[in-house]
Amino acid sequence: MKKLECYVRPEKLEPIKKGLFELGIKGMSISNVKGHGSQRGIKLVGRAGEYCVEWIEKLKLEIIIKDNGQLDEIINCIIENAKTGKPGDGKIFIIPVEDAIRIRTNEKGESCL
Amino acid sequence: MKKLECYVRPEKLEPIKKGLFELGIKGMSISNVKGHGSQRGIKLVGRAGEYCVEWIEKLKLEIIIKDNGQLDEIINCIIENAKTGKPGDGKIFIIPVEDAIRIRTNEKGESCL
Amino acid sequence: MKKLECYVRPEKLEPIKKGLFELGIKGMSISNVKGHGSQRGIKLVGRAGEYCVEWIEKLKLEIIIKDNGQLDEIINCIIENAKTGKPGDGKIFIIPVEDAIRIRTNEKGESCL
Amino acid sequence: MAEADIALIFVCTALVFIMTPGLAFFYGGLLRKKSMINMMAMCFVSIAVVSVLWFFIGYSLAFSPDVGGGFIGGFDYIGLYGIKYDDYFVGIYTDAIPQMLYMVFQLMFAIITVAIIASPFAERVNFGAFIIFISCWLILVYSPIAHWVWGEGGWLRVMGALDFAGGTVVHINVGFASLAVALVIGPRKGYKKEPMEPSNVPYVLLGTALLWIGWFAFNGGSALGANDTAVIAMFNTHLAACAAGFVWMIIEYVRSGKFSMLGLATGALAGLVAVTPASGFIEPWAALIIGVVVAPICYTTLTIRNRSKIDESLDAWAVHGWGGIWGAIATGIFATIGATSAITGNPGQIWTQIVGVIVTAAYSFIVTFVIAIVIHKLIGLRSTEEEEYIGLDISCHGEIAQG
Amino acid sequence: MAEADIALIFVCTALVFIMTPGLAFFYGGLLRKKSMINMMAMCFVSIAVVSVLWFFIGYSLAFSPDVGGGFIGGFDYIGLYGIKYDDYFVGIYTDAIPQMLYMVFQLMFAIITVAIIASPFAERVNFGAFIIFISCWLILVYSPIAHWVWGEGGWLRVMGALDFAGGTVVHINVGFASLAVALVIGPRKGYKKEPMEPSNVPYVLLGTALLWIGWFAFNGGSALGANDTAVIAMFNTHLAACAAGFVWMIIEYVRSGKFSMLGLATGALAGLVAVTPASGFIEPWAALIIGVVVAPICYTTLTIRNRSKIDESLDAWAVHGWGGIWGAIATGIFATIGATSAITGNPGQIWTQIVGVIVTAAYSFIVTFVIAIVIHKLIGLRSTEEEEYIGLDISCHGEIAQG
Amino acid sequence: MAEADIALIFVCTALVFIMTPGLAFFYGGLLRKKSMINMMAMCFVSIAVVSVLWFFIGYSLAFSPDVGGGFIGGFDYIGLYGIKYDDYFVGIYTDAIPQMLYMVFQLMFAIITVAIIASPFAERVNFGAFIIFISCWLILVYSPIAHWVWGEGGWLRVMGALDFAGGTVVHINVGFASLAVALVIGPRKGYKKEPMEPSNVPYVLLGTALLWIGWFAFNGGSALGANDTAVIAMFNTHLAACAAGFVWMIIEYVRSGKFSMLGLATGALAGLVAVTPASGFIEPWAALIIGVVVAPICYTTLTIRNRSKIDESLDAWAVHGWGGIWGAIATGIFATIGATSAITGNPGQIWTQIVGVIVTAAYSFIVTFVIAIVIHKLIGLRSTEEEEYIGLDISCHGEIAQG
Ligand SMILES: Nc1ncnc2c1ncn2[C@@H]1O[C@H](COP(=O)(O)OP(=O)(O)O)[C@@H](O)[C@H]1O
Ligand SMILES: Nc1ncnc2c1ncn2[C@@H]1O[C@H](COP(=O)(O)OP(=O)(O)O)[C@@H](O)[C@H]1O
Ligand SMILES: Nc1ncnc2c1ncn2[C@@H]1O[C@H](COP(=O)(O)OP(=O)(O)O)[C@@H](O)[C@H]1O
Repeated sequence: MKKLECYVRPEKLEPIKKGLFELGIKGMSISNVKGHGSQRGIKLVGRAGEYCVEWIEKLKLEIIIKDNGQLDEIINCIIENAKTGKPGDGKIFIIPVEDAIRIRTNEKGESCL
Repeated sequence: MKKLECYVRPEKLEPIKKGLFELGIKGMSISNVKGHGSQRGIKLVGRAGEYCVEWIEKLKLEIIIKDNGQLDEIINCIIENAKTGKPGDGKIFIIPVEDAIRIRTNEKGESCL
Repeated sequence: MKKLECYVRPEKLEPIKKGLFELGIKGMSISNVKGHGSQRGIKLVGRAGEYCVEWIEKLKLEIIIKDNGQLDEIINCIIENAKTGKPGDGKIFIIPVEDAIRIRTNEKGESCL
Repeated sequence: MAEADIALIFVCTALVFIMTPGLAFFYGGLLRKKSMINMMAMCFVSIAVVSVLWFFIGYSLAFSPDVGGGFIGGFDYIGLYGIKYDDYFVGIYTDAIPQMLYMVFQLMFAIITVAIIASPFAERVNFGAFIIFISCWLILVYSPIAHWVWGEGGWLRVMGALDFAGGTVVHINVGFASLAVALVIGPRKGYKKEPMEPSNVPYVLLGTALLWIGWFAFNGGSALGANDTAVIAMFNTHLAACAAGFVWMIIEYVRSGKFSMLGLATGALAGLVAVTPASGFIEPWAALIIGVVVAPICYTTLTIRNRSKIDESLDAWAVHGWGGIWGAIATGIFATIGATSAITGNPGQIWTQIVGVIVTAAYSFIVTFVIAIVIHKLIGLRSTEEEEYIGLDISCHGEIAQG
Repeated sequence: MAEADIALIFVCTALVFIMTPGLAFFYGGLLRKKSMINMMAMCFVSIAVVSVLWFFIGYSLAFSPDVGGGFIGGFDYIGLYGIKYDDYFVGIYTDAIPQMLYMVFQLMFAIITVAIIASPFAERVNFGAFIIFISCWLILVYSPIAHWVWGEGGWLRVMGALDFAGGTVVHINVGFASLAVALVIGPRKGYKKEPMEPSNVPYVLLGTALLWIGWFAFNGGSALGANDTAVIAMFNTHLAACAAGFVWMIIEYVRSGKFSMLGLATGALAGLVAVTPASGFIEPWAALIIGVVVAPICYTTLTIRNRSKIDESLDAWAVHGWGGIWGAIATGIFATIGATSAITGNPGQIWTQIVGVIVTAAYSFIVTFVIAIVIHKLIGLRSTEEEEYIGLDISCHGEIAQG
Repeated sequence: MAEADIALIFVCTALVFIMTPGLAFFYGGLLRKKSMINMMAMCFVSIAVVSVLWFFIGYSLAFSPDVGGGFIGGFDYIGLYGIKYDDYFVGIYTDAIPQMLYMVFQLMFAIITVAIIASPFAERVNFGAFIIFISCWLILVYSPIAHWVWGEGGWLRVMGALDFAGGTVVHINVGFASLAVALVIGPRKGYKKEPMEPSNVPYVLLGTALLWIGWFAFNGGSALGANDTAVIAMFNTHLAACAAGFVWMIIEYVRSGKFSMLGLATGALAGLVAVTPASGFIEPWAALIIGVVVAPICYTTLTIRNRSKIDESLDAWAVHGWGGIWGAIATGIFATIGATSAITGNPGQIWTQIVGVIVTAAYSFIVTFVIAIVIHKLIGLRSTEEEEYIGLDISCHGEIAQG
């Protein structure tokens, strides 16, 4: 099993979700993070004049998937739906997962994804 | 060391915490996530009529534990306290951890958990 | 590649960030968590009298870095900037990462950090 | 001159003012967080723009002496020229308050009306175009209709249409104008595909409370004096809101098993709308009936709108438009105080009311449609798709609702 | 008829109205986020339900001519029958304002009283049962007590008990009723085991501000006219709130080293409660004393309640009940304007006040207890355990406070 | 005695009261979340402290008969001694309202002034020292200046300086006092290095709305009666706010391409400030000009302050100070109603105004500086560095804004 940790633009959530659904991926979790990277920060406006916010709101998408050939397909799907081509599109990290348990049924292993 | 990432129902936090305390586990972190899985979504009500929210509020519990025999005990404890038997109870994922450092003391390794 | 998961005091974010920048680390993400550990909890005040909050607001800092010699330097930098010496300073966990992908460019591997 | 009347209308003006910020929170809480400030911005900018225009031209077009056929006022009060601060209003309703006070009280009505029209622009407005749009709309739609109903010589008034506090001018008008805008501007990206849940129910309730207290002043103050008509109008207003809010909540409960607060708030709003034209003409039992009946009416129109592809996002049409229509007709049925109606043996009043409804709705819809389409073609009423996805708070205002 | 009195009471009515949404935010902010909307819902539904019942029967029971022994009014004003919109009130206090205005001003008092009683239902209410409960409570508890104190021929009034703006009727009454409900309904699941921290302090402060401004109208308006009694009542109200809020904050500071704003807000509320029965009868220095003294009293009762197992969640008993008791007694000590008291050589007034306190508290507690237990047995006052754990916002209202 | 005047000023008092909670939200929303409650706490504690001190001594120093040279009042009204609740004010402005009402109306002015001064303490206050500071400041700065301008025999009044509703007393005064405090207390830790973004724009807008409605009462009520001066003052107030808010938004749009709502809110506030001294003396067109001009003035001062190292965190100096200065001068230019000015052939009035500005600003700055530095040396105006980093909400109040 692998865990994908994807940092993406919040406004891209819906297309990504749709894409993953079409691949049959249903289990996932999202949370709000703020990120820093090659994107320069966004300009916001105060009472008079602009200031730059260095921490940009991103969405962190966590998906645990089976360790089969689908991995690339899934990554491509996310890339496709998350890309704008401008700095700040985000990254995907792949992290090993040793096991999974479904609380409802005590099931273990890949079957519970 | 292992990291447990548990996605659970927010209302189950207190019993889980109590259970873990009884096992001597004190270090943990929680955050709010929204999740998607076999649970169908919940029905909310708008100005007139219902709509379905696909992203359901879950709690993500992160616990780094020692790599000793206690693992199963801990997992069972979480399952016990988090289970309702209905879809949406959540999952536990086990992720390898290479090292841990306690910032306060510069300690390294299992002793700092 | 390694992932550092650091649980730190929220008010220490700015110095940590500055320190990391000086080391050339620019990519990172933060999120709000609540934590439990050796710190006893903080006392808050209700309508009459105090109560103790067991879950303390912490910041979770996630940094994926290259697997080169810099690791220790980075960790020391975080420790230095996050330490107060009192319980609650937090911990750093090191988690293996298998791969990274930059969505904008489809780049893979260490180069995209 | 009656000092007490000044005291009351002074305060009512302040309370009607607070309705627009109230609407900002009501509307804002119903939208996604990423465009909440934008909605509030439309409400607040309406305050600024309408006030300045009202000073220059709006009040004159609506309330200076008629220049032809009861259709529109003239230019006598341009820049408030000719209104001395100590002139007492020698108008149709009262000579007890200074004209200046009447002017600013009426201004607050114009502001809230214009702010309501933000509904179909929600989460997708080109803010600059919105400012131009509301400027045109105030002059070409609001001021004329205000003149018809309230201006000396206004044709609807002459015809005998009853509208105590602005059901026609404000609510029917804005309801159909919103529909017209919705048709021109088109639905939000992802409408009906992506979730668009209300992001802040407490804000909606705060907005409801501010609208509600403002409405006491809106309807009660329309008596233009500290007298028993003001009192009865206030109580009727309150009772209709309570009845409608409760019934709406019950309808929702029957349908979905939930006691929806958005439902109660929307119902109360519908009740406030419906009782507006009747408020000073009826007795409390009639207000109760008006409130009870408006809930299923607007619940139905809102449901129909919801099922359609028309993204009239905050349902000004369903609630203000149809609540206003029912209110106008109900005035023809139930008026007993200072006016006659069906129940006092004048069934013809109902037809008079219906004429008022149809002409107002038609005029408002058509002229608004034309204004909207012209501006849309010239500069575009909508933000870009990217701005819309990012959210207008950041892309248009450079601000984040809660950072 | 005095137009200025109408103007003032009209506006006061609107301002007292805003107290109930204010309470919604005050209470709501003190609860966990998962049941915040539910608390607001109880407040808003109180507005709707009480208003409709007041129209049908509540006002009649409280204020129509006595039907026996000063205990309760009759059915003369059922459905407001017999109250013409232009009848001036020929009552005990004033003939300057229309009875309709007096009726709606009093309605706002009834609403806020009923809303306060939401306290022991917090986070665990069966919402349907709550609606039934408050309906019964309005008729069987509030209306009678209002009649005793304010009705023509009411026995407490005849006995000479002083209550300027409703310390007995509103606060002592609701405090002991809340205690009774708390005993019947039982504590929240996990009470004293799980954390139940206040989720939104700014909302509490917003609520405090709205309650405060409303209280000016509540107490000041109880003079029923634009006169110097209204003015002194308003100032006394403000001064007592300031003193009590400050002292409470200092007590907290001494105890825990923190300048608690929940403390200041609760103290101010206690001050507002305590000064209510005395507000129009006393001079400012007495208001200051009342405010200073109420803070340690209610701080103590609240602490005692906190240590007990009784989950009277938002402390209506500790703050309204005991603040009201102190206020009632203080009125017997300090009244100098238009009334006599201990300091003007009539110590017997204190005993009269105490009789009023005891009878009201006992009646309210017992009758409320009976109503609550009957409803609890028949349909259950509580939500299910699962609903409670999930939070009533989702399970009962299908809504999320901030999504 | 005029009942209608009582009715109006009673309500205006309540509305001016709400400005301070409004300011709490306005200021609070502009700060980081970790010190939001602290800012609200400073506003709320100002209500409590100023009210009690006003009762004991503040009102007396400001409004009891002069004790020498027009500089300060005496001790005649200590503890409101000698003010009977039914005394009518036989003062300079009016004999229509009870002195008690005048006293409490004025109290609300004192409260909001003191609350504005929280600006330079933002996110770094030693709360205990703040309470001491504002106590001294009320007595040594506010009360004297109020006496100069409004007290019978006050030297600025005698000199002929025009200040309708407190531009000098409130705004110039508080602006320069805030600057003095900022210099003493020093910038926040990390100022200009760490991000310090506004955390809640909707709160800022809520605060703006409450300030705005309160300002109707602040300026309109300063006519001290229900008359046409009140009306014109209210309308001028509104128009200036609208114009200034709109122009500020446009300036921001030109500079950064964004329609900033913080900009609109700040501009509206600047407009409200600037029109204050002129509000009852001018005609609407002049209010429009005052509003249009104040926006670039305060935009500039705010930008200058922003670029400096002075952390006058919420810009009371830039907005209130300079808005007030422009307003004072503009009064000398445009006054036509009940006063003369440059445009009515009395250019000397401008100089009189400027003298008032300079003396007030200098007195306020110097005395505040001394008070601040003495307190700072003795007990320290600042919280510890650690408290500041953790955030004052937790460290000083033991509370979390949204948990
Ligand atoms: N090394 C990293 N560790 C953790 N998070 C990262 C890292 N690099 C990027 N991120 C996350 O991804 C987001 C987008 O990255 P950024 O570098 O701005 O854009 P891009 O990937 O297009 O160059 C960041 O805001 C941050 O949340
Ligand atoms: N593959 C997955 N990756 C990440 N999160 C998951 C995954 N599957 C489930 N989750 C999380 O667990 C929660 C509960 O899962 P769900 O499938 O709804 O219930 P159940 O485990 O009872 O079938 C989800 O809401 C989501 O947050
Ligand atoms: N075993 C653990 N698993 C997950 N998070 C932990 C663990 N131990 C500590 N933390 C996180 O680190 C924070 C600080 O830890 P704590 O034990 O209080 O302080 P210290 O590290 O100084 O002893 C906690 O609040 C929690 O968020």
